[in-house]
Amino acid sequence: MTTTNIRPSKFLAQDNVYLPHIAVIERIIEETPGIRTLHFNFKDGKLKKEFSFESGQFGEYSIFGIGEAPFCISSSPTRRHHLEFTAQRVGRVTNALHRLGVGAEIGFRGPYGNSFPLDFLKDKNLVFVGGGIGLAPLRSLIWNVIDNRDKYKNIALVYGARSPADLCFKYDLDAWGKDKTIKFVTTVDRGDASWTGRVGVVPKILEEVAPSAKNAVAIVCGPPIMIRFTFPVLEKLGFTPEQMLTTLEKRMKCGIGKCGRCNIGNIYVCRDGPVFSYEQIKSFVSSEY
Amino acid sequence: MEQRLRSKTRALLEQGKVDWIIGFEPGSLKFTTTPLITKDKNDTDRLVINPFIVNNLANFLTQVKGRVGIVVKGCDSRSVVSLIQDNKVAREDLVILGIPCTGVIDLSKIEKLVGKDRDELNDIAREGDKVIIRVNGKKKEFPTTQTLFDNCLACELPTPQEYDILLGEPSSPIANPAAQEGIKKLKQMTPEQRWIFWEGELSRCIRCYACRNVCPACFCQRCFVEETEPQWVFPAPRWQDNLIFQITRNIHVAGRCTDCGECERACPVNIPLRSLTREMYDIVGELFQFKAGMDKDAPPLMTHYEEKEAEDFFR
Amino acid sequence: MTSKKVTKRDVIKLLNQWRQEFAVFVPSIESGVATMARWEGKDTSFLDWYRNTVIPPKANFLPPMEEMFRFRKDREGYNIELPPDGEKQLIFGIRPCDARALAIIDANFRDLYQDPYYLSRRNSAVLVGLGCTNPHDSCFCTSLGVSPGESADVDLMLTDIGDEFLLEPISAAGKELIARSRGLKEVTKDDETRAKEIKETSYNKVTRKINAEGIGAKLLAGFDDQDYWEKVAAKCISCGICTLLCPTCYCFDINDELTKQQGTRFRSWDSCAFPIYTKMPMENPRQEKWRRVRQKVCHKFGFYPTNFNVIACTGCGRCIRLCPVNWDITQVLESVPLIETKRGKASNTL
Amino acid sequence: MKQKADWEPRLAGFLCKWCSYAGADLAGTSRKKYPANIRIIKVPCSGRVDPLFILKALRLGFDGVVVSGCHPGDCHYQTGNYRARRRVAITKRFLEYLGVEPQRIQASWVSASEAGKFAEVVTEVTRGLKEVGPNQLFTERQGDGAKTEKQD
Repeated sequence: MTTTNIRPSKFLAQDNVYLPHIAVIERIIEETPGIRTLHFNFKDGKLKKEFSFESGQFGEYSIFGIGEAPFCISSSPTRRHHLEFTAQRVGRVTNALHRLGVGAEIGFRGPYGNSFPLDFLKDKNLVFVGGGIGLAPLRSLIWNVIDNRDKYKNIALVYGARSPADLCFKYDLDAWGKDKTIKFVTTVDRGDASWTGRVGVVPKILEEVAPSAKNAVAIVCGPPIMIRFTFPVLEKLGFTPEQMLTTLEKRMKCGIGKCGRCNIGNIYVCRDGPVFSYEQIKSFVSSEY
Repeated sequence: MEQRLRSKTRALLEQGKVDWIIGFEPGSLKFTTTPLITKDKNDTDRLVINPFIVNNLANFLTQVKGRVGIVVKGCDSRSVVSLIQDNKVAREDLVILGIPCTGVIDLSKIEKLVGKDRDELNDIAREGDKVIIRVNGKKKEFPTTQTLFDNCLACELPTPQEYDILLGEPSSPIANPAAQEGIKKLKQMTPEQRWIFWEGELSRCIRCYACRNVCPACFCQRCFVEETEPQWVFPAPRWQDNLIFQITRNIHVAGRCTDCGECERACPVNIPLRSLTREMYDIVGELFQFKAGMDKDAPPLMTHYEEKEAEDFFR
Repeated sequence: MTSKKVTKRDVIKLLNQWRQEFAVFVPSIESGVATMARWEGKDTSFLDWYRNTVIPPKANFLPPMEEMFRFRKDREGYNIELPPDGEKQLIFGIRPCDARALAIIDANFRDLYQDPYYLSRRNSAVLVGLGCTNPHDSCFCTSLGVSPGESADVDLMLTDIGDEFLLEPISAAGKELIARSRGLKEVTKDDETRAKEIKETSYNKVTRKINAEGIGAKLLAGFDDQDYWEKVAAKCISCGICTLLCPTCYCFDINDELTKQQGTRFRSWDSCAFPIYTKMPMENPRQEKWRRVRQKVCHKFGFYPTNFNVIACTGCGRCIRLCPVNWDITQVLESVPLIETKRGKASNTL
Repeated sequence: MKQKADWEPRLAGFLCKWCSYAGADLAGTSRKKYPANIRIIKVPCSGRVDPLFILKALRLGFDGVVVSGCHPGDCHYQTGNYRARRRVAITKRFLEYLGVEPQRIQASWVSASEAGKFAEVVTEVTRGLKEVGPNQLFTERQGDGAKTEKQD
């Protein structure tokens, strides 16, 4: 695959790459008890109009006084009414994010990183494999693809979570479930009384669904353990490492390849990623991802 | 003594009595030694005992798995005992090779006395209660009271308290009152002067955490400075937070600190950390008649209490 | 323009001239710690003891802790306020190794995005180098292409030729500085010969060596040799001395602090030796010590050269001198196992 | 240290919920008079009080800290207050050595019925704090270094 070129963000505040733009939370959707999606828009009218990004890119979000954390932009660039990101409550910044209300101001720097290679995906069959909150970056691409449906061939989506209550973006799942042009499967590790879908971990269900590798690209995102078990399944189904894409998650601070911590070999996940093919990942100097 | 150490440790590895030997080998710079942590019996030929064995090797006990033969000085042996008290290591997994310690040479003191850096000196040798320095063909003599680490001069128990093999005759303390000068001076200041003193000292701190990481008593898997919810200490090096880090570190190692002085020696920016640790050592001794690492069967200081003690702190 | 010279006695006059224009920093000992500190116009006694500083001059450009910006909340929302522009610094007496180190980390701070804080200080600063005549026994600069007596990375280079310093302009800024400095004397042929000799002598005084040739490829070949890295890492205590005080280590952390109605975002030195450096909520790719030690060594001698074509080490020897357990990078580099793995053969670029 | 005449010290009180907290409550309901500037933090036992709580309170700018629990022998969890005693003792002694005025840290045993004693402790600590003045331990003196204000 060819990743999109690395190029710096065009949207710098006061020519200082570390300064965030002020953005306002417009809506909050509680996805699960620990995960919420925040809709936001820039305060500055000009930026609001001009801002652009691509699916797979991320931003550094500031909760002033608490800190900054990176999250991918989980909305699609084809739907620019507002921007969205989704955060799980796991640490200092995300705890603070979960205390925010509508109207609160946050900071945003970005967009950073590379993006899903749309040219490479064009005219291909796309297999999306997501787990839990890992659907967030995929979702940006999925809506992007749906909004340009004629550019792509068949679309399959396998999405799973631990339990029905842990499924994110239920409103999207409903919409995709109704879309006749998408082969759509949801699964949970453990069902409950009302659950009528599949039960089983994502890699297992993927194996059962068995999408064809012919002219296909699989885009995988989820918890590391899911990703680790999904690649072998895809290989078994005939996908080559070039045909598998994922986005990596690392601890980040600067988001622009300077502070050092997301370094693996000679790449920096924030600058050279976060989207990589399995082929690229296998060529990394270390397995520390 | 060195030969005996080498043959003993070799035998321990050969007979399978231990999996690891932790000792000292010559360092890569003049007048230094470096920890040797090995499973290889041939490495034991490199083991040394000399007046430059600075490190408290008990620090490495928690990171190796299996049975360990460890070389200790008096203070180090007490750190080992303290780790046993805290259930960090088991006595039966250890073969303690005790060195009756006669004190370790403080190179910074030598540098000040001679007015030259350590790498410009030709030789430093210990002869009885003197340290002989050779520099540019000249010979200079200084008493040990001027050349050993302060904690060695203040040491009450230079002979290891707990050992399986003692490599020599028990040694006696030097007990030089000059070693406590720093603390004494501080105590003569007003509270405000003292606080300003520590503000000044701690404003040099760069938060390298060498003091913590070199300390056998600091064995937490996750240090409170790394906590973010709540964030006790701001993670950047500012004196206020540096000071809170040091205060808390001292409270956490109270009853575990054996005054080995490693924190002060490791500090790259010369913060007189021993003036903190030693005071806590004395406070614990005075209030609870507790000395760290004396009795492997005694409960750790902070898990224990007496019904009547420290009563004037509560009203 | 040719070189000039100044008597040691007159250095104080020279510094005083420069002080009109710059914030002058000179080697100073503060509570026993040698650092580049603001010169208060008093004396030049540092010339007697100075070998190198404990705190590297990178601290003048990337301070241990610095304010990135402040934010204040009012009725309209958050306002962001940048700190005022810094002063123009003149670093007097920087050693060739430390000057090279700045040139090396410039690459990181210029790459893709300009780092405004570091670069604004860097761009406005003047470096006045001072050749080493008495390198430490832990120095190994000559193995990394640094000469203790010479530097192309400063604006002006000084050589101690006895009672005088030879001043050699290196950059345009250095030439201008010489041109507008008063009290400088002309240089004789003898002075120049003497300076050359002194440079050679100090070069030969550096006896510690590493073989930097192909070190990246060697490291990559041995990268997966866990036994080797565990052995190398065994005595490391994972403190931050060798990284924080390394002139070419630039990693930083960013943190916010909140006070009543306003707050500040700070950045501060960070180190890959700390487990928390890479710790994520669920997992940590470098929880184990040997991985962190490997990262440090390989980043300096492997990854950084791949990205920026230069080894991120100048052989200043601080990491060896200051290490509490005498963990010696030169010994480690010499002991990298000579194994030819598939990887090592496949790639010579690293 | 200079201080305004009408300055009132701010106190952080870590009170055991089984005794001192109830004691403070009783002091309130029975209208015992004591200075109003104490911010009470209910803890499950005085043994819960980490020395970091005391330090954090001082760092945040509280002028003094009160730790209060059940009388010896009365701990709901048998030994919590004895453990607290060791901790408070070394913390207080160590902080005094560093230059923190002894008046800033006070520990007490106050049972649920001792409303009067609670009021006395707070009154006394407040009086002591008025003698030593506001807590400026962590404020910048010369304005060098990164400026910080008291956090809140």
